[in-house]
Amino acid sequence: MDLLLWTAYAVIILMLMLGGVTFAILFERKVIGAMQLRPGPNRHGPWGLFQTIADVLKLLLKEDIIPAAADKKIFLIAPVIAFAPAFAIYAALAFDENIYGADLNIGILYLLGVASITMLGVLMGGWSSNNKYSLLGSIRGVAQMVSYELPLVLSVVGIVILVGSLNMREIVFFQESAGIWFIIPQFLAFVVYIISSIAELNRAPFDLPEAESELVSGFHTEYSGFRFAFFMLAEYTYAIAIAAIATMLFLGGWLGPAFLPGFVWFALKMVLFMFLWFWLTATLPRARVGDLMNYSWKVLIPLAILNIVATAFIKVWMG
Amino acid sequence: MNEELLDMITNKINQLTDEETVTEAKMNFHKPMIILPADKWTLTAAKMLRDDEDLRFDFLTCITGVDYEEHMEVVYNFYSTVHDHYLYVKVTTPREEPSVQSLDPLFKSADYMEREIYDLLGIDFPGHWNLRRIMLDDDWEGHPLRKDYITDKKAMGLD
Amino acid sequence: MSDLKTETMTLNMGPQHPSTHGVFRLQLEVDGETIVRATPVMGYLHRGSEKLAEGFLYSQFIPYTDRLDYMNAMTNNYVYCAAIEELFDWEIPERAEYLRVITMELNRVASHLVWWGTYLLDIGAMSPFLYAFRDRETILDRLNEISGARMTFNYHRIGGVKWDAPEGWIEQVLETVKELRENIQEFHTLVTGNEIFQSRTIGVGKLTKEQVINWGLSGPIARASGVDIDVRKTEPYSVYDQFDFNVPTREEGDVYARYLVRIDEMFESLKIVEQACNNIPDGEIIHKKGKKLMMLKPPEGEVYTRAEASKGEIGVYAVSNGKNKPHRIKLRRPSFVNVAILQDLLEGDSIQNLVSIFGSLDVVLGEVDG
Amino acid sequence: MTAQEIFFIILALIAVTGALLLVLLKPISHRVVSMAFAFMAISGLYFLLGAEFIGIVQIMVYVGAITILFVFGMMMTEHRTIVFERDPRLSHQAIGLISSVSLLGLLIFGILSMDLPQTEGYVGSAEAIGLELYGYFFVAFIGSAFLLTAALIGAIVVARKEAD
Repeated sequence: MDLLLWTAYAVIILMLMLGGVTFAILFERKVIGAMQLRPGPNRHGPWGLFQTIADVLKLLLKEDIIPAAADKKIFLIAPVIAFAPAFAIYAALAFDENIYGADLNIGILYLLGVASITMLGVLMGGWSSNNKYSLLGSIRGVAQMVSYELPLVLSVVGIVILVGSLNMREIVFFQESAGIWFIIPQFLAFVVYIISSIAELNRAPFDLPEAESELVSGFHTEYSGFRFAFFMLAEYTYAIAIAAIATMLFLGGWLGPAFLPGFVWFALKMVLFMFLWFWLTATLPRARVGDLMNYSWKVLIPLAILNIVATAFIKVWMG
Repeated sequence: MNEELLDMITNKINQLTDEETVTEAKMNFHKPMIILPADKWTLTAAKMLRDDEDLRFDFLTCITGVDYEEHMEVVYNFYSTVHDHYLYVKVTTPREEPSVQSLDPLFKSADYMEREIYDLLGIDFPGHWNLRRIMLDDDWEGHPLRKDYITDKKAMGLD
Repeated sequence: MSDLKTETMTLNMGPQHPSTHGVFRLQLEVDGETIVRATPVMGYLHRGSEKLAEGFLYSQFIPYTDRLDYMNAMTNNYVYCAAIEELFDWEIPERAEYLRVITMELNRVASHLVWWGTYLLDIGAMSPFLYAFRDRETILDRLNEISGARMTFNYHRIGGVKWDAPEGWIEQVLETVKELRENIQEFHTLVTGNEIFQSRTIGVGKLTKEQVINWGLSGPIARASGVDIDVRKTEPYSVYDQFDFNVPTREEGDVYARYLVRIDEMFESLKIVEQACNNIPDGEIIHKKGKKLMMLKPPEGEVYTRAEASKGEIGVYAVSNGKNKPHRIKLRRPSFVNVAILQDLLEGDSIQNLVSIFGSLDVVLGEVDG
Repeated sequence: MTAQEIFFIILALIAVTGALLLVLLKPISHRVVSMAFAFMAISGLYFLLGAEFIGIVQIMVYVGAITILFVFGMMMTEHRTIVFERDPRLSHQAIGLISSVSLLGLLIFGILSMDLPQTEGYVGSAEAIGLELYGYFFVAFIGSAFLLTAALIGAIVVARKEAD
């Protein structure tokens, strides 16, 4: 019976997430459109609501091209490797006090660990295409991922020290009982988290692995149709997951004034967090590879460590 | 003032070889122009034009190849960023096996412009580091800007 | 370990690549992301304009000049017409010259706007592109009203211009200038101060004064390296000697300097447009002999005429043999000369900087390939 | 059969197949992928056992770091020309066979003769491991941390020297 419930939960989350991705893309295009003095998609359905659905349909109907010189097996499996872990993240998220999947007592570690597998799919995809631009994109991707995984993990440690648990729900409960969201006491960590999450997700201004103006979309240059859709899906699924994690860690999860149900607050905070990304996409030029690495190792990691030390002192001092 | 400049240039070039190198020196639309044959147009002369204190023609603006049915000409347009004056240098070369000393070792701007002339007019530039066709395919036959070039409309898919 | 060999990879950038702005190909030999050698390959868009010119009447070639640097067609029109006029030794009516200056300078602003947008698109910022095109659109509207075309104007004629300004056009241009001035100022707030932008441009793609002169570079690229050559000042053509404007120069010679020079140039161009609109005299718009398009037979002779296009010095070497068709028209295309520097400039730099450097040269492939 | 047993069989099958493919497949890229699958299946087994911390560390270190390092190495080298052929020398094959069989025997013997305590609860919980590491094994833990730092600095020095 339990198994059946879990499966049902997984299917519902998958469906919700697919819908979420659809509208996240529309939301992104609308936001960026508004910032760029143009209306954005507005032809399919009212307010362009069906635009992404039409796009996905188009992708599904397209021919699935496999380059002759590609490493075929890896080329085929890479999008799946990229997508599966991004979806697996959702297993440990809690959307409301009573809506949650696995109540892991190492929730944060699970989220960050599983998230890192996505990159493997991206790398294999880029490498197996046997395209020089894809290869360069993948190499950049690895370097970037290795560099930014560290500050991402380190930024969370402060919260773990304060709460004394790795469980995601307990972190939210702690914020409830303390009456303060972690964004205030852990502001430094929040900034580090935002920046390194952008880099982890390869979003502008850190979208170097797919930099379309120099590497012609990088790792997914050779992908088309359904498999390309899978990569896009993985990217946005991952993005939504990262936003959800940020919501739980820093913005108090489902907490909020009582007049709205918890999961609505949760969704609103996620949207806010994602809006921040889109805003940056519309505003900033792309950073340079060298600067990006330097920034991670020389600025973000020391900052994150500083935050950990400071938090530890405060924790000991406050008892 | 430009007439004086013209005399000065003519004298200086003639002095280089102690003979009448410049076949003709005149004013062309208020700017000095000297004409000399290809075998007298050497790197030494060009270097003198570039480095001489009074001339300093350091900016090679434009190189033009012209096919006058009986002979060919390469025209160099110089400009001096120091003294703000201009000069035409016309180098004449026979139509059979046309060849003009390349200025590429002195002026890098000559690199592409000479390649283009080689490509379209078939004038050889000894001394150029990389004299290959630049606009047309490597296996293109003939040089289109020559007056006797016959456009093969069939081959180009125009007929 | 020292005998571990690393291999270089040959990367063909283009002819179809988003950052080459057309059909340009760069053969790169890269070691990781470092460029060991860069060989530009061109000619994919070669239409043989110079050959075509020899088969046309003098007036028939004007539309073809539009298609060289299609971002800045007015100056191309002008320089060709001016070369033929010089062969004729004609006096051009004042009003025609003023209209030419107004259209050329407006077109220069439009060209720089396109550069500004696409350059930032190259280094990964998408929004400026749309801002630039919003402003370019108003300029194109003005040019459309006077010439009837948005890009390939075919407006200048040998001896003057084709159409007089329509009713109220001058006032509209003045309005546009005001609007543009505010909007271009906005660019500074949008981009210039941005940290990432500065880190990608300052110190990148440095060109020394000697390099610029030796490679024959002109236009904003030269002026950003401290070489103060602008044909409008060194050899004023048309009526440029009647206007008060500066030639912005900078000493740094990097991508950032080129960026600032172009932005400043837009303001100077607007200044010229404003002065020209306020002082435009009445009168004829074309030399009376220029109206007989089929009868143009310049006397025998040859001349090199230059003008300052948005990309640099554009020149026409015209040789006339006294007949109704030119004997030879040589076009000195600034982009073609400027693009040669890539072989020298890219060596030892990275792929990431390549896009930034190449973009900063502002080449238009119609012009590179002629 | 409980759900746990079903999952155990699936995961064990994936792990064994992955490990076998890792040795049997020819192209190095395919080997890397099968290795990743084997690692993931093993971490799944840890999860089944309730050792969540070890499971996630398995994913983070082996899939997230080691495999990606392999892919990185593969991308940077001319991998397509390198083919893993079977070693033709008989003696080598024999040595390989003997050593692997004896290792297998040793492992089976060790597992069978192990006296497993009948305890319940979080064997591998983060808290328990943390307490052990920072309590009983504190000196060893700090020692290994120093060693790793020294190794890291050493690697940087060597790489620097080569780059110059």
